[in-house]
Amino acid sequence: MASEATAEKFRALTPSEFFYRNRELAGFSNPARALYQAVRELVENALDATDPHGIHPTIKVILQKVSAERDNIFSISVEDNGIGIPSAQVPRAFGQLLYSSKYVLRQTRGMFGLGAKMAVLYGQMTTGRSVEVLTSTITAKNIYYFNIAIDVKTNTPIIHEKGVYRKNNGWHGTVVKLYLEGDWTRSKSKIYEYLKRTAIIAPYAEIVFEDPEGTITYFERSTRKMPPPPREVKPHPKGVDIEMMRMMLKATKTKTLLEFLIKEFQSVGEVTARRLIENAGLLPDMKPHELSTEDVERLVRVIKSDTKIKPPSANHLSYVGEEIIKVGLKAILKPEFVTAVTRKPSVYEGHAFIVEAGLAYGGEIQPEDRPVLYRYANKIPLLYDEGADVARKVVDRIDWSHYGVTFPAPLVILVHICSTKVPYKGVGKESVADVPEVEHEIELAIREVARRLKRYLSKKKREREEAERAVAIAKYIPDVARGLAKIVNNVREEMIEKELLKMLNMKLRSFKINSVSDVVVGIE
Amino acid sequence: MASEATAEKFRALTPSEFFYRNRELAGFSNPARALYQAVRELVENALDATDPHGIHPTIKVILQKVSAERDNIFSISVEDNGIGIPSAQVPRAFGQLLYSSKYVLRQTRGMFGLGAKMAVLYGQMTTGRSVEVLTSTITAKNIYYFNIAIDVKTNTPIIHEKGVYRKNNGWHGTVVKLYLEGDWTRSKSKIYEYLKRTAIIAPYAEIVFEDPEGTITYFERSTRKMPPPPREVKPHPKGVDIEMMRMMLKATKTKTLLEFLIKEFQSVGEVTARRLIENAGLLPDMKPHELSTEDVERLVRVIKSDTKIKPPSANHLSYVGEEIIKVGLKAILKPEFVTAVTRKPSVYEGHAFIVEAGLAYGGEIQPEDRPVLYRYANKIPLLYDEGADVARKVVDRIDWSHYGVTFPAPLVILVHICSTKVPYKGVGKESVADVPEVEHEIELAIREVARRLKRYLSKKKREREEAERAVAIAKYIPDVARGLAKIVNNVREEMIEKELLKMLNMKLRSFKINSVSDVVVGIE
Amino acid sequence: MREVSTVSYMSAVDIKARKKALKKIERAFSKLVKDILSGKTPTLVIRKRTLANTVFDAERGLLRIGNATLKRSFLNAGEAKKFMQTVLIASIIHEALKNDEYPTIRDLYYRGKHTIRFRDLATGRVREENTWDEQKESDSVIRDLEVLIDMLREEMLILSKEKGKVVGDMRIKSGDDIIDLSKMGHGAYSIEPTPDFIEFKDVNAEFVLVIEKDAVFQQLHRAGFWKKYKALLITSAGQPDRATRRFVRRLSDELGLPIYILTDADPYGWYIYSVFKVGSITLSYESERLATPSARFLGVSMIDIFGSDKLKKKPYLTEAERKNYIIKATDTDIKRAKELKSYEWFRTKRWLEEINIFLKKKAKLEIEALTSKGLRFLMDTYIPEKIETGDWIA
Amino acid sequence: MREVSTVSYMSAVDIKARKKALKKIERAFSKLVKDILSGKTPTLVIRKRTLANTVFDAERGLLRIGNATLKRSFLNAGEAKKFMQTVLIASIIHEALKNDEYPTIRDLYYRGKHTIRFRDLATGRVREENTWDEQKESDSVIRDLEVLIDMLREEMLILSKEKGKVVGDMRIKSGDDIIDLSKMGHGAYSIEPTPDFIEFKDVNAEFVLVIEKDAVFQQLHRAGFWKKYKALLITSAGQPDRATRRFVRRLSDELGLPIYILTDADPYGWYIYSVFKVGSITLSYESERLATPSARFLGVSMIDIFGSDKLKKKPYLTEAERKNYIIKATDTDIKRAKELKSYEWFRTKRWLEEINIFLKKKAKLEIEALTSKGLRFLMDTYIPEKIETGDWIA
Repeated sequence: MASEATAEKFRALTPSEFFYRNRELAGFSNPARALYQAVRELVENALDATDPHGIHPTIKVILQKVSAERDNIFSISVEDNGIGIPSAQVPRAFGQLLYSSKYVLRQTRGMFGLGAKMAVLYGQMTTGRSVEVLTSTITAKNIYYFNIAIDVKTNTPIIHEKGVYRKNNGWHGTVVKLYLEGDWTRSKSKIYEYLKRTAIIAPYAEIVFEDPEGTITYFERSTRKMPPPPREVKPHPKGVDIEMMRMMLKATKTKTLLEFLIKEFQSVGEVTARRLIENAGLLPDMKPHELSTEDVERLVRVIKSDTKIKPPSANHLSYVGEEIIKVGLKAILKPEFVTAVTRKPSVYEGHAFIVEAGLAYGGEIQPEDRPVLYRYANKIPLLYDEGADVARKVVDRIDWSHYGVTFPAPLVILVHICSTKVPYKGVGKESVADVPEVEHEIELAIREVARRLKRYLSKKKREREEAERAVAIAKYIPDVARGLAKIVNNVREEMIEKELLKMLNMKLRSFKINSVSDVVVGIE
Repeated sequence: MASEATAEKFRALTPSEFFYRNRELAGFSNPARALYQAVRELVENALDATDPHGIHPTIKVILQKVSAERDNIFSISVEDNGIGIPSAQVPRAFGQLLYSSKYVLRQTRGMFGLGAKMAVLYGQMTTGRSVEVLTSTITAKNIYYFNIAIDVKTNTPIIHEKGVYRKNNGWHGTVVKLYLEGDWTRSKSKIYEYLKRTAIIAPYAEIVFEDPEGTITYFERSTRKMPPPPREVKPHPKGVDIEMMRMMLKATKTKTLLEFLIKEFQSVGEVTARRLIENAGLLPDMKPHELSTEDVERLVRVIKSDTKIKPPSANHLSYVGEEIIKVGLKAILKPEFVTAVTRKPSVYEGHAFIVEAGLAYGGEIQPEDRPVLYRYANKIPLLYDEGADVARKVVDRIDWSHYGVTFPAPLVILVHICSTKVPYKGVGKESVADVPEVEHEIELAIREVARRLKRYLSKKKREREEAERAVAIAKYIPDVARGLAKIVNNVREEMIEKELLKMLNMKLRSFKINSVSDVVVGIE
Repeated sequence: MREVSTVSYMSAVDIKARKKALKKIERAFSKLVKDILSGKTPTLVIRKRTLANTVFDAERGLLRIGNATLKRSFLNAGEAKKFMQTVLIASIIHEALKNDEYPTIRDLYYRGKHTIRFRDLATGRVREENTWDEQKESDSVIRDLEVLIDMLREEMLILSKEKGKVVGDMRIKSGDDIIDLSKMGHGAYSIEPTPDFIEFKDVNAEFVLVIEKDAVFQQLHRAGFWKKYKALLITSAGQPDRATRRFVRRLSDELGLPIYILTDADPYGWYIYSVFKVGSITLSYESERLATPSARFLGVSMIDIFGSDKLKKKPYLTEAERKNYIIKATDTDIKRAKELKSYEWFRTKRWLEEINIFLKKKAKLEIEALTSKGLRFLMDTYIPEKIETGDWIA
Repeated sequence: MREVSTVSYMSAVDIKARKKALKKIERAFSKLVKDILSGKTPTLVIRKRTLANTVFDAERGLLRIGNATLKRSFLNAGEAKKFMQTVLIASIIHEALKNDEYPTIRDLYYRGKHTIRFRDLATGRVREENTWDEQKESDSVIRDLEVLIDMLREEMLILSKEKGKVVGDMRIKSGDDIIDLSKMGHGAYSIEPTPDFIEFKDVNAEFVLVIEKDAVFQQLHRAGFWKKYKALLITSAGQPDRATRRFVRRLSDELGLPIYILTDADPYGWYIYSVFKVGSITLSYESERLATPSARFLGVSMIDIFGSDKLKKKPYLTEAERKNYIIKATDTDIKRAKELKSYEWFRTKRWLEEINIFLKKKAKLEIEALTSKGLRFLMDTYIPEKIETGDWIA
């Protein structure tokens, strides 16, 4: 038996090799999607370098064909006025996968922290060209220039070129330029849609976009108000699994289990810590690294089932705020009515989250057969898989006629979820799963803005109705008068008409009709 | 300005940390999906350890609740009779991510080579327990036992326990047992469906499954015939991008560019190599590592646009074969009619692929409103995202009435694509994208089996028709005879009846009607 | 072509009728004008033509309109249009009467239809609206007017198409002519739209047979049924129109002839019988003049088809005939039968039995099934036997 | 109730007709039996009643059935059922004739309907089939039989419901009676189903006016139109039935009276005219007896509504009247008009103009719109003026 059995060859891959082979995991599945994804990753890095740091973003995005003959090779350049990158970090920040400033417990925009590196890698494999970076931090005296490639075999940066320039003005920020194979025709509408939705959620930013056809689009800054910056926080005990608990126990500098629980977690004071330790059958002064596998398992289980721990803090969440959402919707969509609501923080599975909803109605919005939905997670627009998203489900479930809307109607709903852990549905991170707590908050938020729309529409309607009622009577006065005058002898039509109008006017509150001919233009 | 600007903290993640945080990328998104995914990864490893090596697989899968109180913690044990794992490799094979025997250019079942390690990691984070492995290779004198955990921070294996036992019998193979949090109720139907479809595509395997409720299912071996084993091959030049070319040029031991092209690639002989070098403006005796970035880019471009290179070899592809597909469909579905076809190899974007299709009709298959589709890629059943799959599109596009099928009908279509690079649609690798070449092959394959079904159905139909035609006339004989006898004087009804039957029988080929009363039972 | 003479071609009865109608309309609307001129909200008070205001007068055996009234005020936005339409139709009919015309209800629809162009004060836009768009709107206000002035439209010389026919040994005066209904050959006399103006001269008949289906009427007439059995033969050719109903009522009232109704054995046939007998549910105000409470349902009854053990009655059809003649009841039939069951005048023992057999068997039958069995059977067995033995439902 | 006497109540003409029909049926089917007994495949050869085999005989101005025949062989599985049905219907009609009955086509449907229980030899299961399930199946073979033996169903004493009415200064004999059509009061004479048996006695009229709508007929009759203008007034009450068509044809043929047809101004009205004039497209075999090629379309024409600059003709309606009376054409109307345009007898200059105005304006009008303008207008202006000035379409 097994005469054909062959020996297997084993080997290890570096992260760069892995993602090189599986680039679609990060959204680089084909030239159209890759172009869109690269723009998006760089713009999100630019925003993350500005607004959380109190800087009003000014971002320039330039997309160009590299040469006339080869119309599938593009350069992308994205410039921001952010905090810049310390020169020592630049090579690894662009030339090493799984190296990032985003691996902390704080809400950032990036998807997997793969961001720009995947764009660099994709550019490198399709065009062979490396990335160029120009950057300066706020306090730096110099501007630094780098030309960097990724050594895929070893996952290390290769610095092709480096330059240092004295800084004369106060400039700070980063310019990234890279080359890749793309498909503009098939990605154009998605890129524009992405930028439009970004401009809506960040109206305090100024964004300029030049596309490969030379068209320049300018999204101007419509407000100077900015959302509060997110902060890094300690983990909440309910959000920690066995493996993470073990790693934290191993890494901690605290001396006892009691101290460990109080210092390394949010929402845990001494009373809570002692209760948890006792319920897990442990001792307060055990040394953290002495806990056995079984101890850890028990501790995590006790935490999960404890019902008294305070819910997680939402300090680290950067919601956008009602004011800014309204400004954004108004500036881009030019509606007749706009409103927004930011809900109080809520919790699912130990993760804090905030839901915000905006609503825009009428004006320049085109009527559609159902509400148009703009979805955001941590300020990132979600463009794909709308059908699978819980927000779509909620919007579709709502009986809009209850709020005075009958379709087709010019109605746009914006839903924003912020959390350190957004419950995405698929690996593509393009739609949010139907977690009951999140679904409930979304529904409350949407119903709130819907109620406000209803009030607006009702008032408008009431005013219209009295006028309609008056017309509904006045328009028949001539026919009644003529008919009666024909049947009954010795009565003049004009006489009946006059009396009927007098009686009608006595019933009206807000206005009067001077003459029947103001209403009845003709009888044919 | 920027008064709030804060410094960013940069750090690197190991692959294990990355996948720990992004486990949904490998399908471990929730307890239900994780349980299904773990079963699947271990079963596929078991199959990869057997059939490619000429061993008839015998696989035992046992799923158990760990204790009565905690009904969401399961143990999974999968045993195979495969080639075993060399003891030196076991720790890294189960305790280090991105370490695998599957990183070669050959068709294997695994999705990303993450396989069992993700199950180990998920088990570790949800239960804190490590994996147990018992293995022996064919030539080994011992059986090895390991208890291994993953050090997530460093992506290295931790060996908790190791044992060596003298081998008395000739046993070889691997037993893997691990513990994880799961949701049996919600994964049950998918796990059973997965095993059923695996049994269909691998009827030469024997699979025993014991589920947490104690139910034992036995898929017996229905044939000893096995598909040819896949082999490792050199890359085809058209499937190589700039980055890969650069890596190959760096790693090669060949001395000249000419030799490099001839020896490191398939389908390239001296004539082809010289043409490519000349068209790229290079010289045959350049040293491989001397090529500049621009040289490499030009060379790759020339290769992509060259139309004379032979298509890639399909030697490394392990198709299942018509015979085995038929056996599998027959054994599991018990249909009335079954057929299968294996297409000739074809190529898309430099990657060879083979499409196979099977068809089962009638018998114990339940009628449905459209064809039931079983999709496979590299022998792996694809269970999710059927709606997005190109095979579904092809099946739905076909006008089945053209093949004599009207729905509801008891029709199952099987489609199998094998390739070193299956063009998956999403990152979940659950559906195949509509690549024109692949779509075309799928259509040809399905139409071929559909034509065979049509021939079968036609013959059955023809036999039925003559009998129907005869009855369609005979049943009216009594009414015609009586009517005429009433109108016309001196004619007996029986006489007319007799004459009409005689004339009818003269027209029939395959049978005769003895008496009108054989057909007409009554007139009321 | 030339006019033959210049004399009036109108009959004397018509001229008299016009005067009466004009006076009634004028009286009703004079009061309205008086109200308006004295500042009172103009309101029409009309007895409701709703189902709820339909009363079955058990004593007289017919439906009539109840006493509930609706007040239609012109100053109520929801009622203004109907008010205008009522005035409009009254003025048009008034004019037609004065001009010696014979309008139909369709004419009246056209005469009153015109477009009002008005300004929508909320939007400022000029819009258009017709006084009415469909005939059912003008028909509805014609009915309101009939109720308001307590006159049937025929009395206002409004004509309509007419399907009813009659033959038999009887002479009548219509217009200025004497017509012998026994001398119609194979044809028949088509009843006029205003049968109130007919004068009965002399009659030599013992009963009236009213047949739902024209074709069956033709057969019986052709085969000499009315001569043989001294009958007046009438067909309503389906759902009876007002003139046929009024004609039948007068035969019953004034000549005292028993009236037998023969319809299909189905809820539709029963409803036709019911319309003859008690009146139409939706137009109960007409019934005082149009219903014939003494009418008898001769058949085809469910018991004729299936027999009855209880009544010891054999069916007229064999098993095989039933199988071929019976039609499966539709959902509408079933629904209609259940509805009939709820009407007071169908809640007699005999009728409930009839309806229950139907609901149980879910089967119906056409009169033609009996002529298929043989015209002689229908003419010389079924009808005479049923009349002689009193086998009908009152 | 008692029988009045035992004499035959059937008219003499009917008795004669039965004999003739029996003979014709027997002759046709004897040949078939002879074939069967000598081993020849029994085949019915019948002229095709298809559209393709409908010929417009321009010389005679009517549609007739062409010479193409269909061979219906009993031994062809696709034709066996129709063959059986043809024999079945013939035997039933034969029997009714012998038994002195007057069946309707509905009767014949019931009489022939029965169930065949047969074994499906392919599956061995016993199944059931009816000789026919719907009346249109039996109607179809009745028509085949009419063609086969070259006799209209009325000649076989098959009756049907009858809507046509007539009044005017004329006397006819029907059955054994003499009827004076000028003495109908406000009512009218309802034409018998077998007008071939009518005998024209004397007539004092100059033309015949056929009106599509019964209600308009009532108005004109009541207002004395036929007396004033020496006319025979006929209504078809919608789509004309066979008897009305035959009656009109005989008035034209035998009395030489000009026939004027007055219908709604729409493709449906045109089609009614066309059926009177050239016959029905689907039943062309009847036309030899039923069509009246000399019939004239009096109106309402599109030019009456819209006027014509070319013909220097002013419209009868004002702009405002048009606005209120005109109805928007439906898609079916448009489709039907386009269809009419393709028929040879509508491809005259005047008709094409008429249809083209319609297609351009997409508007139609009912006759009632003219009576709404005033009955006097219709009676004393529109109709006389059009006839006098020859303003009709031939």
